[in-house]
Amino acid sequence: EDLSIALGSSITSLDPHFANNSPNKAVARHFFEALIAFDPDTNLVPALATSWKRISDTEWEFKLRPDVKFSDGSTLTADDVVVSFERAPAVPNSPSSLGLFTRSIAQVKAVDPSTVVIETKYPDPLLPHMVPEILIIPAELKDAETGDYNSGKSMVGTGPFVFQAYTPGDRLIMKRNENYWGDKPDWDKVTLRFITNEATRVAALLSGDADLIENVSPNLMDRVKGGNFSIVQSPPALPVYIGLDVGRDETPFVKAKSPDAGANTNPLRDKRVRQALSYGIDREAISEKLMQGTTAPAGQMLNSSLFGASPNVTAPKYDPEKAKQLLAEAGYKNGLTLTFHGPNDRLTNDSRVVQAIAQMWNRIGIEAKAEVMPWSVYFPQTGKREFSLYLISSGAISEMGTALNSVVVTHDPKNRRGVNNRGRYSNPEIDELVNTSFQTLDDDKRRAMLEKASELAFEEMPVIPLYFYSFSIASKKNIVYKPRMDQFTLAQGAKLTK
Amino acid sequence: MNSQPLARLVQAFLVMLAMTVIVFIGIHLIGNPVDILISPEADQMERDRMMSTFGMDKPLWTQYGIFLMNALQGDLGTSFVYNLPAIDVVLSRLPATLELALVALLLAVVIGIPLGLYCGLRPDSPVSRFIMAFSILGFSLPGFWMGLILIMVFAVELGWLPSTGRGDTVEFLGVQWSFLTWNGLSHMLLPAINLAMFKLSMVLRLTRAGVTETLSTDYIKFARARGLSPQRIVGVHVLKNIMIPLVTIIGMEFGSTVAFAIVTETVFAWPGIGKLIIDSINVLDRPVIVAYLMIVVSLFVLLNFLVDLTYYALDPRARRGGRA
Amino acid sequence: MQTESFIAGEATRGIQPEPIIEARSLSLYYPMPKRAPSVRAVHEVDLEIQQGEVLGLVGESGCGKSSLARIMAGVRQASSGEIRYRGRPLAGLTGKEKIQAKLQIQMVFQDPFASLNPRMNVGEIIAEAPRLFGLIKTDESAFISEQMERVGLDPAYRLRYPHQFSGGQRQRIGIARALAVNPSVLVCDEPVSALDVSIQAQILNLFMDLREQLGLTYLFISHDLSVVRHLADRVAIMYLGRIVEQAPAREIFERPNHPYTQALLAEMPRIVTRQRTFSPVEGELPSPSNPPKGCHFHPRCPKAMPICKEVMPKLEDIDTGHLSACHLNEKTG
Amino acid sequence: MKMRNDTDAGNGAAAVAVVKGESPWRQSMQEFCESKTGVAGLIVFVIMVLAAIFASWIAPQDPYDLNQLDILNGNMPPGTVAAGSYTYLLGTDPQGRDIFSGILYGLRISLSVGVGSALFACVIGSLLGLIAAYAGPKVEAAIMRIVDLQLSFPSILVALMILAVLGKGIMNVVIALVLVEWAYYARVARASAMVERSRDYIAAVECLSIPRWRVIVRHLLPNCLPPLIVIATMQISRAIALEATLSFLGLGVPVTEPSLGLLIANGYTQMISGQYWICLYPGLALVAIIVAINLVGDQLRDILNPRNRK
Amino acid sequence: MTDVSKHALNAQIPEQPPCTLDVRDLRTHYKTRAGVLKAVDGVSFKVRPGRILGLVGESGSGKSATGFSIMGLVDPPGAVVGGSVIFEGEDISAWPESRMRKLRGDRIAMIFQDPMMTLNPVLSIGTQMIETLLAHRKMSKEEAIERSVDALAQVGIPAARERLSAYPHEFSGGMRQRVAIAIALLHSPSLIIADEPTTALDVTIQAQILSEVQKLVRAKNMGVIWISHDLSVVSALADDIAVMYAGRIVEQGPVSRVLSYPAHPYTRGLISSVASNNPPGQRLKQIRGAPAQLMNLPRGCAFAPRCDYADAQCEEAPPGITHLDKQHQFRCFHPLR
Ligand SMILES: Nc1ncnc2c1ncn2[C@@H]1O[C@H](COP(=O)(O)OP(=O)(O)OP(=O)(O)O)[C@@H](O)[C@H]1O
Ligand SMILES: Nc1ncnc2c1ncn2[C@@H]1O[C@H](COP(=O)(O)OP(=O)(O)OP(=O)(O)O)[C@@H](O)[C@H]1O
Ligand SMILES: [Mg+2]
Ligand SMILES: [Mg+2]
Ligand code: NI
Repeated sequence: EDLSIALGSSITSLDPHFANNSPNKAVARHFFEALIAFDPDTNLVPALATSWKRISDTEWEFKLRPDVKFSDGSTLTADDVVVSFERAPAVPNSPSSLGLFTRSIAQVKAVDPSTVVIETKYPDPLLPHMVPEILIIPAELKDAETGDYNSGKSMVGTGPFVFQAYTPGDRLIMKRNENYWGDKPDWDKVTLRFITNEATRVAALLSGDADLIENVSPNLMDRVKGGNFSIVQSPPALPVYIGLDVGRDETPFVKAKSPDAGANTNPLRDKRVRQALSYGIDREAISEKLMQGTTAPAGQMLNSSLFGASPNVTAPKYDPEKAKQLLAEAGYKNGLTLTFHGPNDRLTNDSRVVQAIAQMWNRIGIEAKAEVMPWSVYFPQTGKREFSLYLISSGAISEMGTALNSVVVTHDPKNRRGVNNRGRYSNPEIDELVNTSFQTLDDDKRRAMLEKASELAFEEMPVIPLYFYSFSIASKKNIVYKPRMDQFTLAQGAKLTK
Repeated sequence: MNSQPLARLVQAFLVMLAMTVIVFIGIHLIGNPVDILISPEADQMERDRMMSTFGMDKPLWTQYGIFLMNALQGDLGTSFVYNLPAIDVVLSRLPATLELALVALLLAVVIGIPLGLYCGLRPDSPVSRFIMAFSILGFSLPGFWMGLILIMVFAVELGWLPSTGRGDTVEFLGVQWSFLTWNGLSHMLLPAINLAMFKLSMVLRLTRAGVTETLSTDYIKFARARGLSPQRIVGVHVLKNIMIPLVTIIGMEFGSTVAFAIVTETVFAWPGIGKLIIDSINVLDRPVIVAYLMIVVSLFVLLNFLVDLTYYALDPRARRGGRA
Repeated sequence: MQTESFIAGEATRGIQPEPIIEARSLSLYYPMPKRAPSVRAVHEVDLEIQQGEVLGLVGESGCGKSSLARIMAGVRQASSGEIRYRGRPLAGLTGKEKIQAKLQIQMVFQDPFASLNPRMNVGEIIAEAPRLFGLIKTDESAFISEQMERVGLDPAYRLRYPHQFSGGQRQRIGIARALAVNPSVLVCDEPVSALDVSIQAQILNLFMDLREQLGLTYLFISHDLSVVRHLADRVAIMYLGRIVEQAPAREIFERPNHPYTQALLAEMPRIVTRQRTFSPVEGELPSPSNPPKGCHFHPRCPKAMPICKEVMPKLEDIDTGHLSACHLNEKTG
Repeated sequence: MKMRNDTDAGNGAAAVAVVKGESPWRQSMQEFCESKTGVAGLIVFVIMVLAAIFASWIAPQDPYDLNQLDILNGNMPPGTVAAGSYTYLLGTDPQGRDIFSGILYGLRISLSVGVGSALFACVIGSLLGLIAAYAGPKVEAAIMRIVDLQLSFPSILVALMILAVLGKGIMNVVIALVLVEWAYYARVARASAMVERSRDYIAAVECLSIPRWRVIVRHLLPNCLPPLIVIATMQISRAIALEATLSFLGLGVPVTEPSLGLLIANGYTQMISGQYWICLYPGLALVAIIVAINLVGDQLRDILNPRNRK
Repeated sequence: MTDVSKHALNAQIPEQPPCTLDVRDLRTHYKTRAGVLKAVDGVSFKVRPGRILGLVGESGSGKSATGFSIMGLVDPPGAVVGGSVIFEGEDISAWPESRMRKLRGDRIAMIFQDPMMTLNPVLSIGTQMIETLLAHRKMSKEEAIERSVDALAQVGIPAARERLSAYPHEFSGGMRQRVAIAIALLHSPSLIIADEPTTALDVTIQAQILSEVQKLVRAKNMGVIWISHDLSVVSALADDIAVMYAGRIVEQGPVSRVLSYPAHPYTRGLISSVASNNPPGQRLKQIRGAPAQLMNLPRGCAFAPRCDYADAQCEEAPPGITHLDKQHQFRCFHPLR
């Protein structure tokens, strides 16, 4: 059986260590594996390592699976692992290096051919979450260049598929790895096609060009449902939120209309304004009317099923009256004028969401304008704090600590804190909680701290969480697919119904 | 005639130079590619490292100077995104676009010229009125909209043709081509029609205008006065004369066909340079943008040269005129 | 030839010490693209026209008549040489003076269809320049009427556009436009050759009447010898950018000196009532971009001598006021 | 006058009864009216222009006022009666925007972008073209090299890059389109000015020492106008289509003030899922206006082409 | 045309050698927007072998239209609407296009006015000559080449064989016109229609062509219609002359008769307005007014508005044909004596 999958974005390289971007990582997982892996629900499961354990505060031991063969016939050894961990953060010219995942690692040691010990610089509870990001390549190929991967020369891995052909921007063809150690895929040959246009992707499914497509746009859902196809959705995971320029006294795009004396010159600095904005958003309507139910309203940075998310924080209910009241309390009873910015080519229905929210704010006495632009123009400007309110998402994250550390913790890029805290919100209490959690190895304590931090944070609304987006995957009726939380679309996950 | 190609080359060179300057300034104004490419979780060190890897830490003019030095040695830089020589990235996508544009142009010519001839010879028949009305549509319909309709009708509703992507390819002269296989051709049909529509209407109209004009000339009347058959008059006398403006226009339009392939490639997920350039603009992959423009301009120069050659072959006045 | 009174009268009246307009070794080269040899349209031509005189210029197509006419009328710059108006080089003048001098020399063109701006009506065409230079002293519409009547056009048509007129009428408009700035010299570049036979006579008569009324001086160009013979006091014959012969009209028609002039005269169109056998000059007109060495006419000349192939003959006086450029004259003279 | 009796030109050609001048422009107008399709195109064009101008009076909704939109009214099929007072004649888009109103307002934007850019480009391009034709060889070479440079860039790319630099906004789209298009006008203007300036009527006014600028403005320009008008009409429709394409590619006018092109681009995914009206009606409006302009342009070309007239 | 005059024309036939071409009451109209334009309005004449008929008239008087009507080459919106064209005894005016095609270029040949425009610029001279030959005769390419070389040599083109591969633009105007004549002569036609073939040429070159034509016509005994607006050319070349005005032949007859004793005021006006017929320096005798506009002709004689002798009768109805003698005829109520 052959399988043809239409992917929503194309990859920049086949080199598994080249860049930290989702499409690349997803595709690489057909050919390469890590020591341990996330299952579709983000649980850690054995992969090339059969078991792992912490042997000291800073040392983790991994036992390698015996008799795993690379596709060139050689056997996996601990040396391969060492080389892979060395190469991953050091690929030259990488635009977004995997070094992110190895920063706490001091050393990777091959104790014996089937045992690897990873030593961290400081106690790192998150190490097992990092290890799955580093895919293992054969030690001989440590100097392979990007070109060698694209041509297939260096596409030597242990994964369920072996490389056949690659046309950049178009397709990648692979065959089943007959020597695969685990469950062999149902497919003899798989073609991954890169079709970035969502309508075209659906057309490919409808016309039979593709058997399975990822990321079906909500707008097209009806059509797919109407046909002879099955559609499945990943758990809502990708958080989408509104960034707020709260860190300074003047902000370019929010002005108060005759504010009361003593009101903040930057209305966003007032917690009540931020809450009002949040109450003014009808998250349910967005989910139903614009997203066809593919989103879940969000009240914090992570879906409550994930580690560290607080069960006590729920998405604020739409309440225009309360919003107006809060605005008045804050000293802006005549309302505000503001411009809400967003991208138009990045997130699903991004420009529609921006407009819809602006509409809703108009109903609570705010004169809101909406403006969208291409990501390439938009994104750098968000970093330069050129907007006051802007729609943004922070990739798929599996754990609350990382999420808060990136978005809410005080901006301190030197120490990798608050890297994406573009609004420059600062709250020492949250900083403290998040920081300690990173040094706490006990998961229960850690979870409690993070839940506390999240509750604190989203009472304050440093950013306005909107919704969690879930990817939809559509396929022919005879294929079953379980979507993954990390939103990788993997051919090995597709099964043929008997 | 001798100085002509040389002048062209110099001109093309200047165009390229001007273009690179524009691209450098333009991208500098839009933003820093590092900001887009870098992982959101990256820290300052990582950012600094990338800035220096891409050479973005130097002043713009220094960057441009370095680019020029390398370009003179044939190195247009390494793609920020693909980590491959930019020129390779572009060249690897070029055949797909070229063959699409060629097939589109071929369709335009093969369909457009006979229809145009017919309309020119029988200007008052209902059929040619219909054809002319149709050509206005071909002129007017925005490409992306027509592409969608084509997909809807032929791929989705009727299921006759595949909707997207490039079909099977066969290697020929070291390059992968898809027009050599049936599957490849069937994939190419819809995008090619989409891309051809505008050119087809143009060729049709040009042909008709040319025929109308040629038919009214004295030499056609003289040919009739000599008792030549209508077949010979149309097939040789008229056709040879209208070929001259047609070849010029078609040659020049090939460039814009390549450019407009951007839209068609987006709609039909055709893996050509059009899609590449859009993607590259989106992530500000400057080396690829520069390489793309260089290659496109070279293509233009080459095409103009070819058009000139055909021109010399077709038009005796040009041929000897230069020498006299 | 019965009536020479007209010419005689003019001649005695016209001769003055200083010519009204003169050309001094004028040349005009058209540069050709692609390094082809440039076209020598006019080659070191000397010409003078006395006040009130009609100088006829005759030559075949492409010999440079129009080019010379345009230089004389100031439409084109000569490559070298100079034009003098009443003894003063035009190039030396500036400002108002220059405009005044330039307005004194006006031109009438061959093609009555191309020489009128199709998007202006007759009144605008005629009055544009006089209005600009403040030459209209009275009411503008009276001025236009006067100008139109002078050339035999009904002033009622002043609002019409050129396309509503016949060829002959257009030529009249062109003449009216030129005359509206009160010129003293009129350069006429084949003004009747595009007109119908029956209209030619009307326009030629108009020229003669105007000359009488306004005392105009003409440089009158034509390829038609019989027209020139009728109108001109003096005739210059041009061949391939050079003047090969120049003499009073009677002289040239009675005693043509240059073999080319003789050939032209032999072929001069005239109505005969008996079939004629033609005995034309053989050979084609050479290209002005690549003229033959020596005397340009030698390849076609029935009397060519070896020296003609080598040396370009000079235009020399062979009789009072009769200039000719032919080696035959040297031998005899 | 003596000559009047025998030469008065009146009698022969007086057959053409009008004494009053019939200007070439007016004559062209009359010829234009002889083509049914041309007139039909003109009528459609005029109707659409009027509809665009009076959009705010005709349209039941101001589709650009976010206050009047509600996503709860999104994706309504044509004919739905809204909670308010009016009927959504042509349905709504996902934003709850009345498509009919959207088309009227979008028409306004599309037309002003098309006409505006064509006009600006025409003025700038023709002026440069005329200057190139009439000024010395150095100026000419300089201008024409820039034109070549401009024309050797694919137009859509230029527009893309300019918009990427300038950002969105109607004015920026117009600027981009002007920068893309001026070169066409320059080339055409120069070509026809080269032809015109070699005609004798130019020599005649030069002979009359008429100042250069006046020669260019009063004599050259009006006579170079016909081909310019023809390409201007064609370029209007090209500009409208190009703007639509840019909007489709994500650059173009602001989303909250959609042009026809943006309406189509916004609605085209819905087309596949059966909500055809979002994309279809704006599409039809776009096609109608472009076809109308092209019909007018065709007819203009036929009657203004010097070859087709005596 | 009246019955009497038709009868009179027919009556002449037995006395003369058979004519190559006999045009009777030919009418060609153009249907234009502004109305019907009668470009040829009842034209009758004969052409006999070995004789040249000069057809003169002002621009737009219908000379070319007459020529094209004979050839069957009137393009829409024009059409031959009446009369007969009897060529070598057969009425060809009703022949279908396919049959006419066989005739054209073979038995009847035509030469056009503008030598720059009559040859296809993108085909070599040889190609255009050979295709003309092959269109009418079965022959090998070599034979065709030989034949073409002969024809070129005949009209005085040196190095004819090499010149076959040349293109029109490599020839001067006079040579191109000679090539056109050579093409017309390829099949030794019995009738040549020459439509102002020397108008665009210089005097010296015109004389060359005229002498060439004179020789060939005499040698091959062809009938020729020589269209021109130039009375002097026709007077020197033709045997007979027909003067056209506004779509009608107003006077025709032998050249010597018509030019010496013109009967029609228009003919006389033409003759006397030629500069060489007037004493230098004096006002020319001119015909007043402008040429008639075919679009709206007066009811009566088209020339009446310009005629010094016109009276009420002239404005009533057009004059019929009057025969001065067997060969000389005119249309005028007030012939000059
Ligand atoms: N603008 C130009 N550029 C190049 N060559 C030119 C130009 N104008 C005229 N010539 C050439 O210069 C020569 C003289 O031209 P000119 O028009 O003066 O001749 P002419 O005697 O007036 O001819 P005609 O009787 O045909 O009007 C010709 O060979 C012509 O081809
Ligand atoms: N295609 C046409 N449509 C309308 N009228 C035409 C057409 N062709 C010729 N005519 C008219 O027919 C009349 C006769 O034209 P014709 O060409 O026979 O004149 P001519 O005597 O040959 O003139 P010339 O000396 O200018 O060649 C003219 O009035 C002309 O305007
Ligand atoms: Mg001339
Ligand atoms: Mg004619
Ligand atoms: Ni005399």
